[in-house]
Amino acid sequence: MNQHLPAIIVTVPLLSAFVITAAGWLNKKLCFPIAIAALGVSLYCSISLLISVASGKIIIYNLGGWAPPWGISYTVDPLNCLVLVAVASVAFINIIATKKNVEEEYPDKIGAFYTLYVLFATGLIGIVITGDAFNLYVLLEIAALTGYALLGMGSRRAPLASLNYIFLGTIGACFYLLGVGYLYIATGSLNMKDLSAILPAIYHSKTILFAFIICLTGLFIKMALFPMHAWLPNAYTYASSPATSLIAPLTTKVMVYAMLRITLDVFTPQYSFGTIGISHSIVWIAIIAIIMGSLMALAQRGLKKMLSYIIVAEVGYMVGGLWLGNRAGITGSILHIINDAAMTLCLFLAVGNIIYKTKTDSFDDLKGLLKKMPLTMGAFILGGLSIIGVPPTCGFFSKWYLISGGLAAGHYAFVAALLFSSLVNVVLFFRIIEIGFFEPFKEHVSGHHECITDQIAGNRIMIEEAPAGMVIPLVIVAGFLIFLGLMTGNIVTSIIQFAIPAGIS
Amino acid sequence: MEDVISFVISKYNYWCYIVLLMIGLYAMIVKNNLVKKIIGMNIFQTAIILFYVSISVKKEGTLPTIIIDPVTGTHTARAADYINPLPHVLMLTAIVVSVATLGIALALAIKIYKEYDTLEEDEIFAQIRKK
Amino acid sequence: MIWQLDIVILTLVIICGIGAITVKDLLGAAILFGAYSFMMCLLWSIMGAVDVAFTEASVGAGVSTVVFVAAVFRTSRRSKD
Amino acid sequence: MKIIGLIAVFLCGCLLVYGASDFPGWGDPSSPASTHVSPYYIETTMEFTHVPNIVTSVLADYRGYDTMYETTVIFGAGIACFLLLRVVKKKDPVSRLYRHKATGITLRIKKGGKIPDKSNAFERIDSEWVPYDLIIQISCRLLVPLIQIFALYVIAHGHYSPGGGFQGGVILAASIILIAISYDLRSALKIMSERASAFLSAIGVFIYAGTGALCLLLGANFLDYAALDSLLGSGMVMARSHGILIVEIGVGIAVMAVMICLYYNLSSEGKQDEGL
Repeated sequence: MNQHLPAIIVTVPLLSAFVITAAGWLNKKLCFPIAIAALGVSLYCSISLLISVASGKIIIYNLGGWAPPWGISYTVDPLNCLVLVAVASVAFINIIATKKNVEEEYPDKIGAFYTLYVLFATGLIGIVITGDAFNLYVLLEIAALTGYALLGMGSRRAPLASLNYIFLGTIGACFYLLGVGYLYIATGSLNMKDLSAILPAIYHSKTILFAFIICLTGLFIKMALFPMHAWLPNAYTYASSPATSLIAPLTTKVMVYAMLRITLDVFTPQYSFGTIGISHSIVWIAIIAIIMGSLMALAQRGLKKMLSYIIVAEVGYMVGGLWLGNRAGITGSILHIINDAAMTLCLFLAVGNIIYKTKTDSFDDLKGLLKKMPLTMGAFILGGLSIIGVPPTCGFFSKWYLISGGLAAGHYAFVAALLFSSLVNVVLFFRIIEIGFFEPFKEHVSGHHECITDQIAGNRIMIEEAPAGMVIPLVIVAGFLIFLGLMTGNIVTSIIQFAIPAGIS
Repeated sequence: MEDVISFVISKYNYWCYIVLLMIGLYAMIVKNNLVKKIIGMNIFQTAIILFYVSISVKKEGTLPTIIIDPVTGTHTARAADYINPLPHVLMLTAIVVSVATLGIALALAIKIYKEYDTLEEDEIFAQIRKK
Repeated sequence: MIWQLDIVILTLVIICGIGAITVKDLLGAAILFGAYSFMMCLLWSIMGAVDVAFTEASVGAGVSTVVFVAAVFRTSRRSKD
Repeated sequence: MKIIGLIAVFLCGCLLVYGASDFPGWGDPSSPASTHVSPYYIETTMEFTHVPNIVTSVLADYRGYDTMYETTVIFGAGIACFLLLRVVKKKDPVSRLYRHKATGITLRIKKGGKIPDKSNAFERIDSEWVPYDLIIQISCRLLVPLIQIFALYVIAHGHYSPGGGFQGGVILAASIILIAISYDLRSALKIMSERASAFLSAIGVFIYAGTGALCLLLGANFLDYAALDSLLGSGMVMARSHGILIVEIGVGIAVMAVMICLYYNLSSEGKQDEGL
């Protein structure tokens, strides 16, 4: 069975989605166990794949028994295994952590929710593992369509934000499809390995140049790089928390992974970073993205929206790191995919718990929350420290690689933007800690008497944590941030090192 | 001059796909009504399908179904005789994706209409700002 | 294939496409979109993509139009642009 | 805004035209697209799958994995529409209309009022009701079986002529939608309930993915229908052909159910009470 792992990792969640639909109509209690079992199998498979490809082995699996380039084949290498583990574990942890929340938000539609949840995870896992350019498009659409539906349920403004996401997401996906069409018209192949073998002979062609640019534009829209980020903040802010904490950590990162695959594997790094000479301008776009994302995060008064803008800035980190075009930068970029998935999961789960208890996420209602929900706020602060980049949390290490990549490439503006964004993040998170920690000064408006009762009440703030089922996974994720940080050396030497093509110094 | 004309005529399908693509994109960017935007999105998607189908054409090629000789029951499969089937397969998938997107987009539009009682984007934004 | 027919249908496709996004009545736009899909399907069958044309005829011109009409019926026919 | 949009779109178009100028000539049989991968399909389809329609064999076998996800996309759309629109709570509408069949008198039952006894003398009607048109109803009723037979033909004959599971499924769905339009939504719901359509959509895709998983269990790669030989006992080539038929049937069922589900939810705003 071991050689079939690449098929099982996607098939089991896919098949479970149909079973969940049926279970939703028969017995709603069955939906959750089936979903969690399927995602658990997926996680197990991804980890055993990671173990078997560590040290640079490559597994090729031909679906339908047809050899590439005629059939569709999976190529499992260290890079996509690493991302696979991240995707599978985020989906797995999130489904446990949000169980209570889902039951309250979608009392009648649990079956439909979990079906879409599992399909979304399947789509992302498929994007990561596939070795076929067109198959990637189909899976992109599965992940996107289920994402639209999940994000469309929520507050009053959610449907409009989600419709906006549909328009931009469709433009992005269609541009990607068009780029694949350009590649197909010039080469006649769709398989990524085959493409990379054919392409170098025809790099002078204008069609190839346009294929590259159109593909990248599509992926940039999908990953919300700065000028194309308009869909992201609203869509994530107004959706319900279980959907946000699934989609926010994963979508943008998987798109960054797809960009890595296109620039490093389908095209050669020499072509992407050298021949066509756009790498410098893309790094500048990334710099603008980092600065604008941080500044806009500073202007927000709600937790979810602030985090959404932080994601916009983080996308700038990863894109910039890749297009620096040197080993340290790309290492930082890949490492940041994993770390950012973990950090955003931690932050969004914490915000989910806060919203679950207080029903709001605006800054004004965070007062005294550090005493009321110590574990949740502790995890939130740890996530914040990681976003800022305080050692030994994982955020520090990827930022370290990114900065050293920037220095090695002589791109000091990028380094400055990273430092600026860290500074802004310090302001952002310490502002929240201040609000949450210090008791608000009561204004003496309505007389002395009331003030005393207020103070008494203030001293007796009870610990009102969210249910244990929500807090324990959150604490585990928070602990994982530090664990990831300590494991950085191992991850880099035994996995990421093999993921970067040999030609890059 | 004749070169230019023959150049334009030889690829007129590709120019048409670009025109349709731009019509769709224009509707999605500029139009104010949500259903209009959704129509634009569909035109955008069909334009790309037209592009792919144009790739598959071969002059002197016939439909991609192997012709079996009715008398002998044998067949000759020479690649140049048949139209390239691969883009057709890909585009069947793309059509399905477009109808799926259409369904979800219209469901969201109905939900929006229930909430705001209008489909015009500026009126919706005015209502949001008022709150 | 006959290139004159091809040109005529291509023109009709573009006209229907422009019409679908310019008419003020959304029901009319939905029907024009159906016509657009049908012209597109003719175009593809001329190019020899019969399977794609068949799908487009049943999905684009058929179900999509019905779904559009249903949605317009449930919302409003009015459009400012 | 309009002018900026127009200029942006125009510039984008010019860029694309510039990019397209390098394309190989239109319809050129020696372009890379026609010579690299696709000849293999044309030359081997009879040998490996015994399916003359190359599009079907590529769709369901060579690139069957894509098609599985294509069906999943449709399935996901159906579920998404259900999640977004369906109003599950049974809220009585403010008033319901009943019509006495013999006399044509319409009763308006206020909220909480009692529904007329089930003597079949009354029938429920929509709030926007038009008198029955005999010609439309009878002709639609006559058309429905013809449409369904044609749909089954399209599914079954996809090996030899244009068509297949997807087109056939849509046509099958069209027959039910025709009833929903010419009568009303409730008549269609009696023929195909919402529950049935949800189950059928899941079962349809399950047939597809399950066939793939069955091949996996039989020891071959995922979706390698040749493995079905040990069950069907008809040789590797015919096993592929039969495998294609099985998955096409699955696609047909799933697409039919999802299209009906989409129409039900969109035309009734998720209440599944009054349709178009």
